Amino acid sequence: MRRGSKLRSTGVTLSLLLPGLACFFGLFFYPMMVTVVRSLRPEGSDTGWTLVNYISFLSTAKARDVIVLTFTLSLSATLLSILFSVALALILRKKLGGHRFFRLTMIIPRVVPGLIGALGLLLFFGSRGWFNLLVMGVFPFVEKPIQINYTVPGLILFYTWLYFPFTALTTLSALESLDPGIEEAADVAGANKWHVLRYVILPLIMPGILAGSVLTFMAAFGAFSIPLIAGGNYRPLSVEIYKQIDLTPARWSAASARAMIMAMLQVIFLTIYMRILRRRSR
Amino acid sequence: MNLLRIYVKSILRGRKVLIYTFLLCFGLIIYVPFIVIMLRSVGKNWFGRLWLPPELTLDWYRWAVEVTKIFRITLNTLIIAVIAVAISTLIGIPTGWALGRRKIPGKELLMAMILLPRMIPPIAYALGIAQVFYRLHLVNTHFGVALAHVAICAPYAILVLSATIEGLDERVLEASAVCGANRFKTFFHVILPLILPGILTSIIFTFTASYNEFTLTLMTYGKDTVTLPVRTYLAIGEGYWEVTSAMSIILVIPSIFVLFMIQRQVTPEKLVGGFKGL
Amino acid sequence: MNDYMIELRDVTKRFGSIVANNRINLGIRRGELMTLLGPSGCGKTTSLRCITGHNIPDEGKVFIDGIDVTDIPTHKRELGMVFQNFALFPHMTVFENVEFPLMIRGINKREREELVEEALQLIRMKEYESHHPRQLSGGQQQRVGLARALVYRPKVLLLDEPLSNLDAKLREEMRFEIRDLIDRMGITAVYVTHDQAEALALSDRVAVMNRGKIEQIGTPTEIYDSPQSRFIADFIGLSDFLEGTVSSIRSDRGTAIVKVEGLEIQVVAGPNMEVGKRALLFIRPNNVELFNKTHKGGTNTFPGEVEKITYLGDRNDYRIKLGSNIRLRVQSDSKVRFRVGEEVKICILPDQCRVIV
Amino acid sequence: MKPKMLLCILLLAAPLALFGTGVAEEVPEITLIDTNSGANFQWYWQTQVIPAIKDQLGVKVNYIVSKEAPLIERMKAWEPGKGDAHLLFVKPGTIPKALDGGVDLETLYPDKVDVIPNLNKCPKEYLKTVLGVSIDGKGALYWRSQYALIYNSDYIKEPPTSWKEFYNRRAEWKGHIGIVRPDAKSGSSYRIPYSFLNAYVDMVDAQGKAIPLEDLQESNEGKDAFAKLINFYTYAKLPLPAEPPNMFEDFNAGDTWISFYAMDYSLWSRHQGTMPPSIKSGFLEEGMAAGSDGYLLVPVDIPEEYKATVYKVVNFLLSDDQQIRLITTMWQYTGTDIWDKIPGIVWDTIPPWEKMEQSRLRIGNSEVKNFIREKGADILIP
Repeated sequence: MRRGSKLRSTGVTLSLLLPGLACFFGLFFYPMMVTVVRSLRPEGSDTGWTLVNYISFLSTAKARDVIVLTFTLSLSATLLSILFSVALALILRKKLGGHRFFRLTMIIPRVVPGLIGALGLLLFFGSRGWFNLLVMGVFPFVEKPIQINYTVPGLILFYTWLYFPFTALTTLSALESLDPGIEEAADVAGANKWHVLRYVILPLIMPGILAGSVLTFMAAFGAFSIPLIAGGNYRPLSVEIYKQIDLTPARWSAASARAMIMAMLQVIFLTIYMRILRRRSR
Repeated sequence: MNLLRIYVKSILRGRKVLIYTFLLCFGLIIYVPFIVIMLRSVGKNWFGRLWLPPELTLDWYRWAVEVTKIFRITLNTLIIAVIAVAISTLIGIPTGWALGRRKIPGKELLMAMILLPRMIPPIAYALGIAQVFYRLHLVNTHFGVALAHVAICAPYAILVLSATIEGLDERVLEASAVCGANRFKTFFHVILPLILPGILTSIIFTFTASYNEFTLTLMTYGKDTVTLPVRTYLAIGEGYWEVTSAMSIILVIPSIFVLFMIQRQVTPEKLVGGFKGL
Repeated sequence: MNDYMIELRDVTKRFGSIVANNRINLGIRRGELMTLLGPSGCGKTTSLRCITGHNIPDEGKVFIDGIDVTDIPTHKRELGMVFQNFALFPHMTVFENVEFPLMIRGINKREREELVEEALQLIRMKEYESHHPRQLSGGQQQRVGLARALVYRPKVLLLDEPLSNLDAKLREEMRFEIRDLIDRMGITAVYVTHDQAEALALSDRVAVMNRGKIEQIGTPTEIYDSPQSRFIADFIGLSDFLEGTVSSIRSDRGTAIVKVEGLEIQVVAGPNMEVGKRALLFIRPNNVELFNKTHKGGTNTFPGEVEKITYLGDRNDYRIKLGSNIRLRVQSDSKVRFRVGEEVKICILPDQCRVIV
Repeated sequence: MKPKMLLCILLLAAPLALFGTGVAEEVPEITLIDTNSGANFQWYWQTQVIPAIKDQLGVKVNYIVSKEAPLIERMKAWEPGKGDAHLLFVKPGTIPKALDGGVDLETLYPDKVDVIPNLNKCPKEYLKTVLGVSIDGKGALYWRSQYALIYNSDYIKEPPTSWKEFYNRRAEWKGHIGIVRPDAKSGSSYRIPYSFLNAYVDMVDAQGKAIPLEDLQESNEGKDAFAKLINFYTYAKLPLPAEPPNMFEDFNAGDTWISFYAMDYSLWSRHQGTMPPSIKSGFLEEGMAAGSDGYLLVPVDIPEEYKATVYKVVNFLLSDDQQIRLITTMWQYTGTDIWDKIPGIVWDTIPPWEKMEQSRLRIGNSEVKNFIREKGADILIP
């Protein structure tokens, strides 16, 4: 009787899990395996095994450039997001007038489709956009418009614009869940504001910042639509992958091999990052 | 570094002017792109370096409606989003229930597995999905594109719903049983109302995710299932950024609607909750 | 230089329309332990925060050691503070917590270590120095909080309800420990609490606050024995209140007679008493003696009837009905017991019976 | 709880309401699939041509934009007589691809001249082969597209008239020459370098056969041509625009003064107010690459009853009215040789066809073209 009910219970659990598992295997695991297999097949063939797709990509100097570019973009954007988010969160937690409005503003880049944001940024930072009009109007020594679009710093800026909310939100919520007494304690003990930030607030909200920055990093690392339209001469891995299948005839194997490299890089990096994070929060 | 220190210090000291300068810049950098798009969408003969367009026109909007069939595309996007949301929610409730309330050996691992799609760049499995969907003739169908979106949306739904269901008070369910409600009645009269806010959060997240999804759509769309982000992408490539801007303005309206819903219904903390967890 | 270590002069602090501190004047002498006592919301914490600088008074000035600190930021005020919820830095060890004020002050490593060791020894927490706060009990955490507040020998130690997060038994122990520590350090201390027993046991002087104002400042005995308002009498210790009219005053003996529902009660004469005016009598329940009905009368001895008895262990708490309409609470030791409905005689000690006008 | 419920319902019901209004009434119509038009011609088809067909022929045209590969895939799957794309508008290259893929196309010329009399006005050689692609009468020529020199007359009063002049005067316009990246999707990516190289070295031999790339790179002229090309790119507006829209942004800002691009697109943009009115076009005498000529095709496997209507539509599209409209609205050379019927004013804006045809360069060396597409980014981007 008992064994029967236990079996039944397992059955119920399994059947409850079934949709989730079906989704995981059908829409993620199986396609992922298809990509793996495809990356090991010679181009355009359904039989045979080869590593040539990996080797032919990795052995070029371009591969290194692309990987370095991908990391440069995503890490710089992450770092910039952290700096910006901490400042923003420190301000917003004070609940100044209009803080609700700015809280709402903070999530806009996540709600509005990224491509529209990118289009707006392209227009704004373009050589005849408002940004350059302002700069050239304010600083008379700037004679030529500053090229921001289609440069690496410009891309980093775009990435940050789009993906900082992850970091900002977690930072803000970490900051707001902080016991105000702890800051007062530091304050009374003789710490000035900078000390309080440096020795008390930052170490305490670090887990929150890191958790958010992981999200920012992942989004920036996998970013596709933005570099596709705003990358110009700079093509991170995701665009490099897409360009392979955008050719006629499409190079599925080459694209798959690059995708596998990208996925592996991200997983490796995340594992290291999470380890640091865990050590930090311990 | 020193400069940074001085700046941070002055922010900390609460110098209102600096703080509001910072906030103003922040607000500008977030909103100005949309203002610029707005102007571009109604400007004509706007050449050289001018702050404002010399002529106003609604031609680009007419073009967006007549030529790019923006409403048809909006409809596509909404159909796909609704299918994706429905499937994700239907997956999310039972799976969230199992993960939230039932004893499962290796639950952590299972959760990590279900969230794995969020750790891998979408383009990696988008390639696989495209190939599989080609074979199954799912490419260029609303259902197919929606199904591809589910790959991204379902983990969201499972995450949000399992957290909600985990937070259900066991005693309430026991109380319901004590009151004589059977499982069916308990579900509809007690559980469902209790997890409804969670379901709503999940719907908003999955809807936003699907509505804005680009990578997977680009791999699985066809001429009948062009969605707004894909159309925007194509339009940016085609030139005529005036028309693209007009399309973008039309496209951004539902997003603003969603934003206001989020603002009313979901606190930023909840939003973080939704984004949290890898 | 005046002899106050801390002085609040006409301090007023408003939060919106709420006046949290209304023209507070308070002087705390060097080496004294002053308690701010009052119910929650009375403004005691606001006053404390005016001293720390976490609140800036809207009007008035704050002096520490004779210096006007009203506009000086907290971290330059040289204070030590113990918090209700301990407020230890969760990411630092016990040692680092105690070391923090020294590190901030840029004291060199060796000296720092010496001072921290000393402070930890003082609170008997030496062996816990590498623990994190969450591994400690509440009492231990509070001791670390004390060490952190005292380690750099501040001018003033502030304690904001330091014991209210501890359980009852520990609270009493810590009370003495704190008093002992403060005595040894000879430091000026301000202690904020809502617990009157704590205030009476610890303080050199007590300032009782109510609705943003200080109602009375005095030694614990003064506060307990001669409260100057019904609020204080009610707030501190148990009190019976009887309302009546003054029927005669004998200023030569310093006594007066107050008539309450037909009973003539002799009381200590107060300053503004007038014959015919209403008077509020206040009697501590343990200042009433209870006898059996055969006891022969004396001053302020009246017959009554036991209505209710509550056993409190070391004493009994009686509700006695006097005459037709007066009910009095009486506490006496538990050796003699009366039964419900028994007729008794009570004697209100005349020299402990005061009038609050 | 109530507002949340309402919200849920709204979220689910809104698209359904749209569903309801999305159903169209049943009207007989033909489907036109277009894989050749850019944004400008998509506008033209939908706002000008299709309404005209409906007005004058009473035929409703269902206009669909697609890409070549999915179109051919779709047609391959047709059962005979069940095809649902009745009229195709494609680039010439699509014709052999479709035929190779087993999709049969009606031979319009000369078989259907009786139902499409306007076909006679099309130049016969364009119905046989074009740009090295064999047409074999399977398609009707709707337009001829041409790349041209595009410049802003506010900055450039005397535009170059040859590639050599352009190259020699490059220093005058340093940083203002608009060149799209060689690996861009746009056709100008390879047409610019191809046309440039062609001015200095022969791409095809006397028999019209492509000269192997290796020989080109070995020869002195070839080496010289490539060196000049690489040098030329360093005078471009940098960084090179990734796609034409970026180049046009630069044009509109006044940063780019001169470029080489599809003539119709540039002029029409000027007309629409999306490019400055000072934009003009010119031609370079050594040769400018042709754009994609547009052909109308009729698949064999569509239901017979549709064919008569489709031919009628093709004939209408080739009618003088429609062709004149094409050149006067879109600045695109007509598919029919009706030069004398075109208002003279047109030639104030664009070069006459006879003149343009002389410098019309067919990309005959696909090896060079592919080389530019694949390796161009590595060697040309400064």
